[in-house]
Amino acid sequence: MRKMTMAVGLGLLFGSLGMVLPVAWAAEEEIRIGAVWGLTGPQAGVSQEGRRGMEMAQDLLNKKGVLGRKIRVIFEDDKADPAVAVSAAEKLITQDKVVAFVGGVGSTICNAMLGAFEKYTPKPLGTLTGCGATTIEQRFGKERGYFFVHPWEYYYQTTMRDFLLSVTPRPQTVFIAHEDRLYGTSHSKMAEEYFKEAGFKVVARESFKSGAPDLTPLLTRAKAMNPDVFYWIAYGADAVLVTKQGKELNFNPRMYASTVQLGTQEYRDAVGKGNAETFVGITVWEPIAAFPASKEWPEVFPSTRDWVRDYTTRFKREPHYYSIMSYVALVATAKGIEAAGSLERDRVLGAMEKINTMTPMGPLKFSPSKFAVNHAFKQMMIFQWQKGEKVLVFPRDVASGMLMHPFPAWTQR
Amino acid sequence: MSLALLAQATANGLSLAGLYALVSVGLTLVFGVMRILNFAHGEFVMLGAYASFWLFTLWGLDPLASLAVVLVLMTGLGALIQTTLVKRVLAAPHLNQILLTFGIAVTFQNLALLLWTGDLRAIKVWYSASSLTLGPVSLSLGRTFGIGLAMILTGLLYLLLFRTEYGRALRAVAQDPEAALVMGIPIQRVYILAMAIGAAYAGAAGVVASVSMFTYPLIGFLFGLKAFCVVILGGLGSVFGATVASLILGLVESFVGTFFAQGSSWAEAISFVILLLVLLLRPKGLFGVE
Amino acid sequence: MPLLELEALDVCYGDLQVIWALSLAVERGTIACLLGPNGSGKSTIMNSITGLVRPRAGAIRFQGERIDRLPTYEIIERGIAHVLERRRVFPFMSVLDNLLLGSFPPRGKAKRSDQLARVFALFPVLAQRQAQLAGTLSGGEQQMLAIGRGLMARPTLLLVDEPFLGLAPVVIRELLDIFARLNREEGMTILLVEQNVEMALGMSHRGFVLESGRLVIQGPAREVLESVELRQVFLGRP
Amino acid sequence: MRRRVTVATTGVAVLGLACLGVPFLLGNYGLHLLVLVSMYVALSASWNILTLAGQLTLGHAGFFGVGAYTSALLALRLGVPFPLGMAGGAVGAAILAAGVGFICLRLRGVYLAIATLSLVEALKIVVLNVPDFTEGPIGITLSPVFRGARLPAYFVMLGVAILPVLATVWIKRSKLHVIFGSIREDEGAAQMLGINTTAYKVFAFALSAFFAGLAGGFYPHYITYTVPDTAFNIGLSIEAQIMPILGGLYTVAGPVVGAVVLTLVGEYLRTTFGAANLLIYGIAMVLVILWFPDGLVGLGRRWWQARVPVPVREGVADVR
Repeated sequence: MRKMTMAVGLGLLFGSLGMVLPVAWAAEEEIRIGAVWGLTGPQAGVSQEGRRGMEMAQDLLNKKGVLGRKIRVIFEDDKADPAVAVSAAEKLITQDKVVAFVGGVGSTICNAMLGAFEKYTPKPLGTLTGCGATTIEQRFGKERGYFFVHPWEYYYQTTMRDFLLSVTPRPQTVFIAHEDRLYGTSHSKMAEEYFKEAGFKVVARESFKSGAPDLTPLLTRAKAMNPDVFYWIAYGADAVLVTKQGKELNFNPRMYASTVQLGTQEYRDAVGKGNAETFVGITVWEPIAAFPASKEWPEVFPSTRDWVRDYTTRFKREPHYYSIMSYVALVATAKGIEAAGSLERDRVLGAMEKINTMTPMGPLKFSPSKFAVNHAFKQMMIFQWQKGEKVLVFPRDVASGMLMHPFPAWTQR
Repeated sequence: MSLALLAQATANGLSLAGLYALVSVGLTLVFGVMRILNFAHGEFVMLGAYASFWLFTLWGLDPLASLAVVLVLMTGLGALIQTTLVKRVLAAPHLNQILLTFGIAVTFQNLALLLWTGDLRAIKVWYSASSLTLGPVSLSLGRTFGIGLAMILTGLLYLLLFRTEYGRALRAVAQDPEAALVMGIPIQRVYILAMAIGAAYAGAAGVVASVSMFTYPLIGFLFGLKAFCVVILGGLGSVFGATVASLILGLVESFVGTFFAQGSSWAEAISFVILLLVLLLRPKGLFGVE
Repeated sequence: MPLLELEALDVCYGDLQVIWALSLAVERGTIACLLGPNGSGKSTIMNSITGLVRPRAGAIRFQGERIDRLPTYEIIERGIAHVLERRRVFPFMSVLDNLLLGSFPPRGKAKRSDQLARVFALFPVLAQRQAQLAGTLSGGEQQMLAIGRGLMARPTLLLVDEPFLGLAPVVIRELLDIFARLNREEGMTILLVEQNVEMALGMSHRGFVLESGRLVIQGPAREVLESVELRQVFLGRP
Repeated sequence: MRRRVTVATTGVAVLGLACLGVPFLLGNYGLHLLVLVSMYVALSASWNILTLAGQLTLGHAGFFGVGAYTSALLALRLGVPFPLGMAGGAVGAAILAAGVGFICLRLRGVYLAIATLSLVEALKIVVLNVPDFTEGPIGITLSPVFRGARLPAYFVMLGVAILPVLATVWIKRSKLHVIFGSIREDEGAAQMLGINTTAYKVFAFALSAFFAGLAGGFYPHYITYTVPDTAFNIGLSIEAQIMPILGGLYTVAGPVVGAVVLTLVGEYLRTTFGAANLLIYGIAMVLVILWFPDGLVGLGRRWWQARVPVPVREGVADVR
């Protein structure tokens, strides 16, 4: 026992020393970018999508190099655990000496990580894809060094509200269902508020356990209330279940509506082509909203069509919205560095604030949002599944087709 | 509440119960025979679901047909895990056993993640999102397939336990392993049999999941925790208890979710409360004996 | 050649040695008993014969063949039945299921119905209670079931661990009679562990006395019973 | 004897020096890891206390979470400073645990383990579903303690970590050692000896949860944010159990060694193997249980001492 105590002491000592010794022999050659993603655990799927986008951007940028150097993205796993995300962030700052943080998924993670950034002066630069919660915008938005490329909650919900207002005949009642964690709860609260203001009757706002194997009780309940719109805010697994079980229960609201997870390849493959017919979802980007190549940097920001083709050839799968968000985020950061002509933080962020270009995701320009200084990609769209393909139906100026309404009953097709 | 709604909620509850039963019957058998709480049991569900998915995607094998293949594969996997790993901690304290099986679970989860990505997978066959309409009640075919499978497999397990030589041996080992040893029962083989059945039944639940819902690398945890509740509520080691507990939890969750506002988010907590209350009155669960 | 032969057996639980260099032999067709105070290692010897405990050193031979490295089920298959201490019937199984389990080994299974008839003849009460759960039987009936279950495998050697513990005198007499009959009618070899020295030696041909894991006396039952050393073991040394 | 005392003194001195001195040499990353190490020491050492009394539980994430939420809510609603919040969290967790201990009195072994495991899930669902009180899934944001400076935060967490270790030493030296041991070995017999097992079990629950709640009480102030998923994270329950087993169950040093080794090894794997890190972790866990069933302290003992009685059960798989 006593000897053990000593062993513990020695272990601690050497263990701690081991941490001090490998302090950064930061190679001057590369420009290091930190990327904290949930590569294992519940966010692994989305994280892999985001990682693909960043890898593609890295390779493309390195063909020419940035300031004559190579970009090296250091990926760290946060296991979807905030404490681990803080570890990863601290390591990237102190050991790897990264120039900026790019990417990421999950508002909880984002909150913890940006919280850890607070004590540094200057705060690390970040081009962040994983923060969508308005609480984060309120807390960290005023910091100029944080560039947010994920739409805030209210962009989603105002878009959905405006869309519902444009539908004829206008739906009267909405049943809102949401997964019971931050994402679903925060969005659905906001949705309820906006919908009520706009004169819709929200018959219920009910939560369910994220990823639960069974949503039939909730759907049975919703069916009994017979709403015009069944609107749910949840993740991909839940979207699959709503579709399958809604069909099985022959639940026929006039409209099935959800958010961005309804538009993924994963979702379409899981439910099958015909089953999502006329379902509508909100999206920040769709390949069909084709944008031209950038005038300034066509080699890294080609037209949407070309980018999607390159991505699909390389990874043998359709791009996810997280793939393009993280792609654009990394390229924008690199272009900021290039325009600044140095790695100095304030110059880089100044240069990034000046970016005004076209990207495969749409026009990129950082501008203030409700609380944040630098935010990009504010416009959201509504898509609808028609004959197994996504058609943009709202707003009118980007629409690629007409809305099919109302939803034809399950038994009538 | 209308009668139609009541009927629908009952149907929903029953189909959920079928899934719970499929998962937990094997778990309780393994515990009954070896006194091992297998934390990797949920991962058998996950692997079964992936097996069914890949057999369908690569070779177009319908889940109804691939079920047989999955059962065989999972039986083999169960036997392999038993002989190479679990066998070696049988005499160790419960804690070590929990950790070993937990380590196996983490390994399988992450192996699946690396091999098959984190994408959601599901099988689309004609019966996967369709239903039978009986008056006001819609019966999902995929989930009815689950109930049917649960009934058939549980029935088969009963036949095995009460009508065969090895079934009798299984029961004997569960009641008194030392006495079973001196009956000349090759106890290690009985252990392998139990683990193989446990894995195969979980794999069958996975097939149902791949058809009626979906699978992804972490889906095992979802089922694992609920299966623990079911087997503890029913009484560890009692196949009958697990069946009854599945029914109770399936129906309760369905009724709470259907008839109460915010019911779907509370349903699970209510399951846990039921579990704690039952344990308070009967520390060995409803049908547990020791 | 003796039927069962233990040679220089050492048995340990972890680092705690409980049997020291023990050798003994049981001749075919005899009844032998293992005696000794509590904790002297009697049950440990029985358990090491059927492989429930593995000896650290030494050898166990049955019909001339070494069995100490065989798994238990193979030892049983060679013709040894072991009736454990405290009966250990399967409480939630019927009497019949308990008996059928006794004939799990192939040698028993082959003649299952004959054996069943034989056991029911020896213990008529078991025949009456076939369908009853074993856990609901009385102590004496459970002991009969445990012995009957052992007999179902048609053993050559029957090991019985403290069969009379806590039983009424009437039942004990009945069991004594059964053991004698088995030995006489079937030539069955029996090794039993018992606390009651006089009773055990009275029914046995040969006696072995253990003290603290060592064999201290062995010989024909009557001689052991009359030996001075026996008193020393049980009443303490002068 | 004298030599042993010298060795012990040296050991404690080195340990103390390491804990107090080394952090000054570390950057934020190293300090953050040490904070996490200390947090896990607190969890694993406090879990070990319950195990000393023979209670196999998986509810530590629940006690941690109650500590975290009590402390965070005190700060949010009443502006209570964090040291008081931590105390409140610890007391809250202890009260809850005493209740749990009382309710689960008759449960044994894996029944208790699963009951406490489902308690964690139940607590999480409750916190998620009473948003008016707990902020629900939105979570609670707090301003960082010490303006985010890691060094003072580390010393607070170190203090939190030392307490359950000291408590273990105290238990081992007092008559509690014998009492807990007898409950662990045979509760019925302990009762027959006139030991009020109820009281002692409830006490063990409360004491153990107190420390877990203390660690939980500091955590949201440190990370500056808490949501139900991170406060009531079943992973914490599992870690709190793995660490003492890896280190050496029932010992003083075991939980400490386990927490230090596992946290650092986990971090090493995470930074080295990327997406495969948990796969390697899982495989390592299996191998450790197979190869070092008595943990690192047991392994060390075997090395250092020639002969140690280690009970080996052979033949029959004794399973109860």
